[in-house]
Amino acid sequence: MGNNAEIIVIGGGIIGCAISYYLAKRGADVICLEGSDHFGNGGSSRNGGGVRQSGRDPRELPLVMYGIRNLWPFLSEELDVDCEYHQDGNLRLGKTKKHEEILTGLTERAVKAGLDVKMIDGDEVRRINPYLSEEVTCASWCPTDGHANPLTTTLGFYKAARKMGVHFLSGEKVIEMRKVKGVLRKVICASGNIYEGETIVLAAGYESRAIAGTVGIDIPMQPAMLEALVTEAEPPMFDQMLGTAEADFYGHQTKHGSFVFGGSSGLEGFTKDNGTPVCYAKTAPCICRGIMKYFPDLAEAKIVRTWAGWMDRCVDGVPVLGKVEEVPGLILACGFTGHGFGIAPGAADQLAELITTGSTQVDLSALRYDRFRAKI
Amino acid sequence: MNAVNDRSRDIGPFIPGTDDDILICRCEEITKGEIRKAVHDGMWTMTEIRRYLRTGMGLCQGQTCAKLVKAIVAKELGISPAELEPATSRVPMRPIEMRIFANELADKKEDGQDGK
Amino acid sequence: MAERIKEHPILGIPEKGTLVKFTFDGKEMEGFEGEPIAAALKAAGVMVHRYTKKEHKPRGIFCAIGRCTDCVMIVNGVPNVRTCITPLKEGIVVQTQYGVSAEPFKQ
Amino acid sequence: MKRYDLIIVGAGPSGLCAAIEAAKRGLNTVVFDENEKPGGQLFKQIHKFFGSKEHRAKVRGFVIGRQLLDEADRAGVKVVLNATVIGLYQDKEIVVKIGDGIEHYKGDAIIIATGAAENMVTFPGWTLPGVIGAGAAQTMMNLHGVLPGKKVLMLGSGNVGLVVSFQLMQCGCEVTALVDAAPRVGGYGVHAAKIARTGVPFYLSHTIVRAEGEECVTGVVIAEIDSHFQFIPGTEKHFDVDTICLAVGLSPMSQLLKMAGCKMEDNPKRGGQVPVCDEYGRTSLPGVFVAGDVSGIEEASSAMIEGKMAGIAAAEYLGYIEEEELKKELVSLEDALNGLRQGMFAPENRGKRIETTEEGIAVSENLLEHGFITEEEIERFPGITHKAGIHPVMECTQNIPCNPCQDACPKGCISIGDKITSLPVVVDGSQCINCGMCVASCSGQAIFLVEEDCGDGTALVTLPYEFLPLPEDGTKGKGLGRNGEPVCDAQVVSVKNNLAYDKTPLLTIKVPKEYAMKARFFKAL
Repeated sequence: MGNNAEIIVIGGGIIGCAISYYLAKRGADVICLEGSDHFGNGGSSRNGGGVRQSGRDPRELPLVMYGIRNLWPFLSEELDVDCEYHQDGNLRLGKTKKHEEILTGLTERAVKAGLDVKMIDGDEVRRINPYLSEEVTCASWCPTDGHANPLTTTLGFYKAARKMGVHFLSGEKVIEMRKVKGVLRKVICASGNIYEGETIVLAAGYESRAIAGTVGIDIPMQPAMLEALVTEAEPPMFDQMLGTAEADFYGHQTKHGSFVFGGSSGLEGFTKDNGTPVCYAKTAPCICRGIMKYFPDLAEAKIVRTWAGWMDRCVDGVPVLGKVEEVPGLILACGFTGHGFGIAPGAADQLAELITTGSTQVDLSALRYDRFRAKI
Repeated sequence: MNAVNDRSRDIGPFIPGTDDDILICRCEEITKGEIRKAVHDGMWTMTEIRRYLRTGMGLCQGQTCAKLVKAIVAKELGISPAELEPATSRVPMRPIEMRIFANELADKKEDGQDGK
Repeated sequence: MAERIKEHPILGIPEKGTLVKFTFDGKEMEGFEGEPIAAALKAAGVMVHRYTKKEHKPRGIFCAIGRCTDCVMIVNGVPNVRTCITPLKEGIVVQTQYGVSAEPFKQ
Repeated sequence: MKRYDLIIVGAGPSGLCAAIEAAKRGLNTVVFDENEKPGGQLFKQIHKFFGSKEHRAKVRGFVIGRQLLDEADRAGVKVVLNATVIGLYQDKEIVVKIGDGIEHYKGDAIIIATGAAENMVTFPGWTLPGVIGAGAAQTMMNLHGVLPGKKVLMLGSGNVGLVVSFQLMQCGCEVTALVDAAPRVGGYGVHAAKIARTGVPFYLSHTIVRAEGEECVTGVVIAEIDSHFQFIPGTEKHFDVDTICLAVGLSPMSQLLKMAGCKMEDNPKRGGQVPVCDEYGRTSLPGVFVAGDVSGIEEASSAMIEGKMAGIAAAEYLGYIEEEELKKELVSLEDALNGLRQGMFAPENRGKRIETTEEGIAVSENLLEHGFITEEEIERFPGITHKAGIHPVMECTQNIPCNPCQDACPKGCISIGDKITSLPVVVDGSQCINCGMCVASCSGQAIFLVEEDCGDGTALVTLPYEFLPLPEDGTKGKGLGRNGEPVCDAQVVSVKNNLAYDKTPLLTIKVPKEYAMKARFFKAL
């Protein structure tokens, strides 16, 4: 196989794999390059698995709603992989007056954008999920939210796209993009290999910043470490996706029976990266304390694994998607800011449509690269 | 570094084996056949196999099956097991109750006995 | 099946602590305080510690040092307890584990 | 955060030795171990160790364990048990589960001495209760005093498989067969020979077809395999057993190092995934050292030396000793380590087929293929001599690093020489006084005292007998050949069990004189 294709996708996470899939489905010829040794290796395999609309910025809400309506319910069948998608609602929990204010604000904005979400009180929360502690006083409740398995979903996109002829290469770390006669064309890897395409999709998480920099594009984003943990399998308890007003933890019970929870220590963004996937020693205990305040019954559940991943935190908290006027041929798909999993199928599908037809069903204009402005 | 990066390389078709129903991952009850099929679905690294099938993600965290899985994947890819990097090890080394993990002793009170 | 070693040519007569009572699936049994639950069960001839979640297959002691987690059972109501490294205490309630529960599988 | 000069993970032979050396040099040292008892696998090792005096040869493993604990105590090492190190984080931080909580500790230096985990093989039925690891068998019988089973099939003829088979018989189990897929015995020939002569059949080039049973093991089928590891039809053999014991090698338990980002390599010679480290255990993470099986599978004897090296290297890293002293100390330890890494079983010879001994004698093929030396083969080895009167017969036919026999004889009858792996020879003109010290001191139980002709048509054979019940004087029975087959009538004429024999009782049996060089075990009627 050659090094040329119509489209080169940089990044083999869920965004890159899903874009490759939806492009191949539309008949395009695609090469997908992954810098690490494994597909689905970034945030794609290190998140809480939320497929939710509630709690999101109104600018990205249409895209995720599009995905939940049109793509997620059929994904397992389409990819021939059990994505373990559950649409059993999302409780975003609050315990204090401040939490209630945050949740109410989010809810009002989402309702305006057309989402079916409402505020409920503590008793109603416990009617939906009887395992929650008395400390919980309120929640936002979105019945059409849910969760899925990020690992099988990401690798499912990879598997299905590979089957459709997408040429996947791992261990191809992109160090530079280069224009030819004013149009973006070449992708240069650390290995010395050069790939060429008419369209280049940049979906490399926070590493996209450095790669985009080689054609003079700077996306205001930073890496931040997110951590998650998983328990042993427990008897089935509940099916909702859970979160909290201040994101001290989020997660769900999987089909396997284990609970996957993500969370934070409050020190994110300032933890140290020594080039290894080492967790921060204070985070998992903090997540555990957070969970136990909401779910006292889980105190005896054993943690079997913890892990960390880097998210691409964009300055305004929503991704950067679509064409860049200054660099013809470049499509950006990064800056998902730690909530890129649930939105991935919708975003990937619409970007594939943009690349192959020039237009999209969902308006992506609020997520364009040229939105960044100084404050005064 | 992977021995095989080009995921379009031809590794031949999946041929069912007589021992495909032998359990390999005892915790998650994953068979040899499932592992071999996953390789043909494109899962070519130990990490991908683990994420795709849950091998080595059970209670024992791969203590028992890691080497077995590696040998099967390597054989299917036609490479030496030494060329496959094991999946990353993760904290905790042994399962630990949430209540215990949450309980950071030193933060409460120094007993004056340990350390300097 | 198995039993205790009464006298060993090198180690002599095993030093054991106090004999205590416990229950296994409701049956009263005896073992020595502080020895692993798995050792007491083995000495009493119990081979099956649990049945697996997916295939419902029996499992018992495999590594005996707390690594393989095959010997897990429900101890005092808590599932997934590694019986090979959990000390026996007077009065504990040990149950066969079915999947992650103490309820036998429905046929 | 709590901090120590040196944190050691694992209180096995290497961890304890590292701790002792470091503490002696002034380092504030702590050892964490997840187990209830320290000593790692040492307390399950009830056989006498090989090597020379500096390696604590002819001392039983569990006794070495006690000695190390005493030394650690005297050196001021703090050993914390039931303390599971659950993670190694950045900046040499470890998190330990102790009781109902976790503790964070920082070490200015860290030594990882977590040892090894057992490898496994698969076959239909391998998940049935009754299929156990060899380590599990040792744990049950030697630590907890519980029989692992009654009738046991052992898979694996490496030293672990051989040693554990012997231990199973010692505690009263029947070892039905010893099976290995390899065409030759992997462990020391002396270990094989002491099992074979009790009557355990060896099936080399065989492996398990399936374990039988619904709820637990009730039987096993083995079959012969060809050079491509394929079963040969028609060679199936069935055994009624209740236990199948797997002893198919060990892998370094190096996960803590990997999770901390230490540079790793897959090295089949070291047993799998190991940290990249220098000969003193320094890894790619400054201040993080390794020692023992975690950096490459070897014997406990070498683990102890590696532990010492890492402990001293850590002392130098933290400025408690000068580089000069480090170099000086390491020279003698390297010599001790090299002593153990010699001979036919040296790491460099792994996987090689060796046809002659260092002395140029053809090795016993039968020993490798069936576990015992034939009568024809035995005569060519230098430990076998014939003369009037009592004399030692040393059926030691492989170059292994071990020499206690030459020190054991008060009369200087036995010589190995300067090279620790040389085969023992009987010194010309020396006079045996029938004290039995050589028989009891041989870790391989390969020395016999023989009086080939008592003048009345009988001969006397003195053999080591570490089993119960110990026959009494006058007990009649059969003399068994090296293959475990009864060869002649025999009667016990003396049973000696001196303190100096360290629990290796000596039986002297009277046999017809034609069987002086044939009878090597005794079975009461």
